[in-house]
Amino acid sequence: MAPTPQWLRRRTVKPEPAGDVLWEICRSCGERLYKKDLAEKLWVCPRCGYHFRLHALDRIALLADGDFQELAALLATGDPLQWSDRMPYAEKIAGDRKKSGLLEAIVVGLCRIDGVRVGLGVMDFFFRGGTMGSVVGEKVTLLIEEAARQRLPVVLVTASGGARMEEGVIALMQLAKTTAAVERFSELGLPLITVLTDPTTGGVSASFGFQGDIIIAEAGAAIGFAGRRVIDQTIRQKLPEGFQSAEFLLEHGQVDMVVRRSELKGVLGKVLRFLAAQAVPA
Amino acid sequence: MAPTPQWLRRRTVKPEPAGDVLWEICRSCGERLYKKDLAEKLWVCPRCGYHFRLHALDRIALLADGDFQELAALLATGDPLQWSDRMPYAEKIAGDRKKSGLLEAIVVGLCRIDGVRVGLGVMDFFFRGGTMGSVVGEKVTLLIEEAARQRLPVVLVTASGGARMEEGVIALMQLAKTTAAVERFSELGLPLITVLTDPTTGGVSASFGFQGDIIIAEAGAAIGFAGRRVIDQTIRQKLPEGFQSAEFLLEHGQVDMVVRRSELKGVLGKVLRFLAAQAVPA
Amino acid sequence: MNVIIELEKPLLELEAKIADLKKLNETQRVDFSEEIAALEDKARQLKQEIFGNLTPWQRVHLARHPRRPLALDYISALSGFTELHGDRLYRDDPAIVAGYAYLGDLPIFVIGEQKGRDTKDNLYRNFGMPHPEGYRKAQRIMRLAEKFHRPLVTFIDTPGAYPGIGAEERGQSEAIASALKVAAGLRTPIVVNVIGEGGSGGALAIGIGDHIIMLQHAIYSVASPEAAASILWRDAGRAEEAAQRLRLTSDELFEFGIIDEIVPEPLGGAHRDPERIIADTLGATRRALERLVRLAPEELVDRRYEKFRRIGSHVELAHDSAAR
Amino acid sequence: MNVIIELEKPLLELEAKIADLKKLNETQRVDFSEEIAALEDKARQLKQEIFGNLTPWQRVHLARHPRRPLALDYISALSGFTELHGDRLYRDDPAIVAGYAYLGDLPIFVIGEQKGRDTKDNLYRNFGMPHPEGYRKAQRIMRLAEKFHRPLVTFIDTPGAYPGIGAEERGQSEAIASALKVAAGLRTPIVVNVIGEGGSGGALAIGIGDHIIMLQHAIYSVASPEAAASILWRDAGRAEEAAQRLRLTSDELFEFGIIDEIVPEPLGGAHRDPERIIADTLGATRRALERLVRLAPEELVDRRYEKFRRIGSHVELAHDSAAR
Ligand SMILES: [Zn+2]
Ligand SMILES: [Zn+2]
Repeated sequence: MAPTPQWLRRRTVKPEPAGDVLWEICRSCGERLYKKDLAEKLWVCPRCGYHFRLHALDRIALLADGDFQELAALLATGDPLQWSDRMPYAEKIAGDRKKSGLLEAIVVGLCRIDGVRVGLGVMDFFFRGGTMGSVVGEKVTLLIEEAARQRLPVVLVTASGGARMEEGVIALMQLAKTTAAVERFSELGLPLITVLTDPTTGGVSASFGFQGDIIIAEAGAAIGFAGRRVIDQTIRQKLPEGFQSAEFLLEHGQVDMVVRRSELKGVLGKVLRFLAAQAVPA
Repeated sequence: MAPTPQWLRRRTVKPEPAGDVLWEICRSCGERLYKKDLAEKLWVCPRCGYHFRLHALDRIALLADGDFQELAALLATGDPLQWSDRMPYAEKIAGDRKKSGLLEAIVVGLCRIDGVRVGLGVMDFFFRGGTMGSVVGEKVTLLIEEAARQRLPVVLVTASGGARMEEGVIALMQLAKTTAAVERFSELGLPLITVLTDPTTGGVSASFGFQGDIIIAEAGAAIGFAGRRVIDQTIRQKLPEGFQSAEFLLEHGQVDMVVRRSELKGVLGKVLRFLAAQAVPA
Repeated sequence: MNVIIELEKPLLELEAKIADLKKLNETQRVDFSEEIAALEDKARQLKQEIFGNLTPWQRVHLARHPRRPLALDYISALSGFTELHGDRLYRDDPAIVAGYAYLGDLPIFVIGEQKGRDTKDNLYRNFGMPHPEGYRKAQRIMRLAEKFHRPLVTFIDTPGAYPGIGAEERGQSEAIASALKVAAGLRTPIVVNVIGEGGSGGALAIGIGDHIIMLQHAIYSVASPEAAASILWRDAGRAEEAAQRLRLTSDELFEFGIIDEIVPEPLGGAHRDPERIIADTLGATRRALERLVRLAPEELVDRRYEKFRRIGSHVELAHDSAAR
Repeated sequence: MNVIIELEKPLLELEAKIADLKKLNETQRVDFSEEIAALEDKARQLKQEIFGNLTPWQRVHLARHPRRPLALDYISALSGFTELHGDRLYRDDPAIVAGYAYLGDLPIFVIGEQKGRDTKDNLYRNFGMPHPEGYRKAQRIMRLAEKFHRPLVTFIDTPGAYPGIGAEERGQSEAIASALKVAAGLRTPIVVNVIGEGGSGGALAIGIGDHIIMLQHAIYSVASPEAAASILWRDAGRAEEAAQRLRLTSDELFEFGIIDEIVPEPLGGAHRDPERIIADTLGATRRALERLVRLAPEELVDRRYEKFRRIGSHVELAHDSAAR
């Protein structure tokens, strides 16, 4: 990857690396990989092509040209249910903040992708499994509203286990809130492009994830509404090969294309330039 | 059926009855039925419930309250391809005119159904298999245009073997023409209700037949795009039970309801009154 | 097994006894009035004891009570209901019923999630769990309501979307996401009634509206307690605990500002007086609609936007190092 | 077996001979110029003999020639083509390809019916016969074109809709009917190119537009000759006769006012000079678009209405007894 951009260096909180500092095991082929090499290869296994889950900041560094102007950076959950199970929800959040260097499961802001100005939101599966609670819903909505004001396209990169249980029905309502924002944005004739990465399920796939005008899936990503475990437990029958993989969804007509990580920025740039090109007089 | 209404008596051409004058054999159960009884029973077999194909004029008599103001009554085909095979197309037409008492495979006009004023078009399978050529396309279009002018709902009762081969691509273009009329009509917020009767296939099912806001299928009707024979010849495998029946289509989500002939007028009246009722201020 | 059925058993027995006595009282010459009065008093006490302080888990079971009125009970109470079938794409989904009807003299379109009354019926209705084709039928009906300027009334009662192979293959994410989008921008009034169980995206798919009514003992949740427990702790057996934590009761949802109105139920639940509950629910729906039909479509959609825009709970930290 | 392949065999042999001689001429010291000139003369004569007066049935086979340029050949000749997949409902149909590209510097959406190049490819493409999901993908792309104010360009090349069980189960009537309706009202310019075979509703589904271009040796018909013969005489074997009667050639369609422009092909067919044919077709498309993009959407849709409104052939009789 390129040297750390300015916007990233400005962030005061840094992630605390989990597990082995130097080595990483490929989930798909079992290969032991040197982390520094892996980062250079955009976290794609050089042996089998497996796409590792990417941290939001790494994804932004991958996609944004130069600067990234973060929005709503300091929003944090209000813990509406005052949830607590094995530990208080607030503590879980604090733990994930430390590990991830993020305040929540999404980073949103304005930047250029391959020269085109966009609103960009990137979810982070390492923060509470990328679940959507009040803050994710609010930040997606704020991003879309700001992009609407500036008449910019929006790119949302999803990675999510669904709605955040610890915020109960208020988390569920973030589907409605973000949808309302997408619908209003869409009425202005502005494009939403979604990039579904591993994994995208539940409330995020069932709201803005599948509301894109163009829907791109990252190679090998697991995408669906219900998680595999829930389906297994409910129907207890063998799942078809490749079930819920990006490629499976392409065949089933659900996504426009499946793109490898190395090509993602190029493809996004192409789509964005096409949609931004001088249009027929309306 | 009720005594012959005035509008029907005004017609100078009368159909020449085909086959046995007194008796009819049920296609479904084989029962020999007295034609006069059968007509009283709306041409539904009293033994097995089979719905005989209905002549357009009988259908209009069944649906219209009192008067029916026919439109474009004297349109006849221009025979654009000057078609001839075992005999000239013009002769085939002349033969069907004699047998059916109709000039073409559809009758269109204005009337009331259960008190609601509508534009009504009824196809006749006994005229060239209810195929759509220039005249059917033109009459459907004229009906929709007139209904649009008067802001009336339109009810189209289909019965068709598809596009009329003898008019070639000009017949095909009637799908485009009638569709354009439906689309413009629809943009005015006016309702189109289609009633698919036995059989409705090909160009008619693939245009206005399935463009209804509400789609009603008559019980037992065969409905589809490709005819059974063509499918049989192409794929040579066993067809599912009830394939292309009205009930099969209901299960497959294609039609809103399946209605018995005796209930059709009542159901249409109900739908029409609902759609004509005082609306929310727009 | 529904825990409410066990709980209400002594009460039902006592009530049967009272009914017997009342019959005797009418037909025999002996006067049982005093005994009846005493038993009725006892029944009132018992009812209070049983239902006066239900746990969230018990309330979940009350919302799932097999005799609780279902969507079609409400819809059939409207005049002139005509069912419209199918998504025009793949299949007619019996877990979602839809059509048109009149609420008083107001022509409306309706959509409801329909559970079964018995095992056979439940297999047919897939226990009220829609497939993608159900959400797509709902979208079709929403668009009809918009085109013909009729209000839309929905009835939510589902454990959630169906976690099955076909449902995933045919894109239930897309189907729900699109239903939400259509509802968000629909230029006609929408009144939502949560009548039983409101579970996850399967509920919300017909849950975006201008006025959200909830029955007192209905539940509405980000996921069914079983699913939530499975997601949170990989143990569906801890559903009772999840029910407790999820804050899924009508009073809590009203406090959160998620719902706009609660229809009170008799002590013991809606199934103890279905007719009244149905009338009250339709009455509340009607009052809401009478207000909403006066708004211009643009205003309606704008207010709906603001309504959902507000929902959330977040704070702004002073600095991102506040995380430390 | 394609009848054109037999017909063109002597010509191809002669041309191979000429090519050989030319090579010899360059490498050897003997001068073959005269022989070459004579053979080239003969080839020209032969070509004229073979192709100068094709029967309609032979023209059907020319339109189906295995080396004739296919939709993706035209689409790939555009700059920056990106394929977009799927109907978002059920499946991605390989018989219809769609996406966006640039025609010169004009951003456009494209939809094409795609046959296979060989047996394996044809099985994958279902011989260019779409399923309902193909027409539904087409509708999705049409709506994208409208939303983003980009013109739509289509390429027709199909024997027709697929007569199969799944296609009927999933409502191919509805799928075609809806595609027609979307195209009829689409508020962006549409240019249609009939490049090979235009058969029945399967062709028309992407055939409603503002300017209809047809290649000289393409065919466009209410049904494939085989299907028409089967429908008319219950005998697909009489396809040749049907081809003769159906009036499916470009000059006849131009006379009928069904198409607006013919792109001439070299004697022998488009496959004898694919590059030129593709360039000419895209050039014609571009000229049409340059004119169409200047129209306001309302005017565009109105003109499209009038364009199809006119098509038909009927007379008004003096009296209905005229039938006698
Ligand atoms: Zn690997
Ligand atoms: Zn019978």
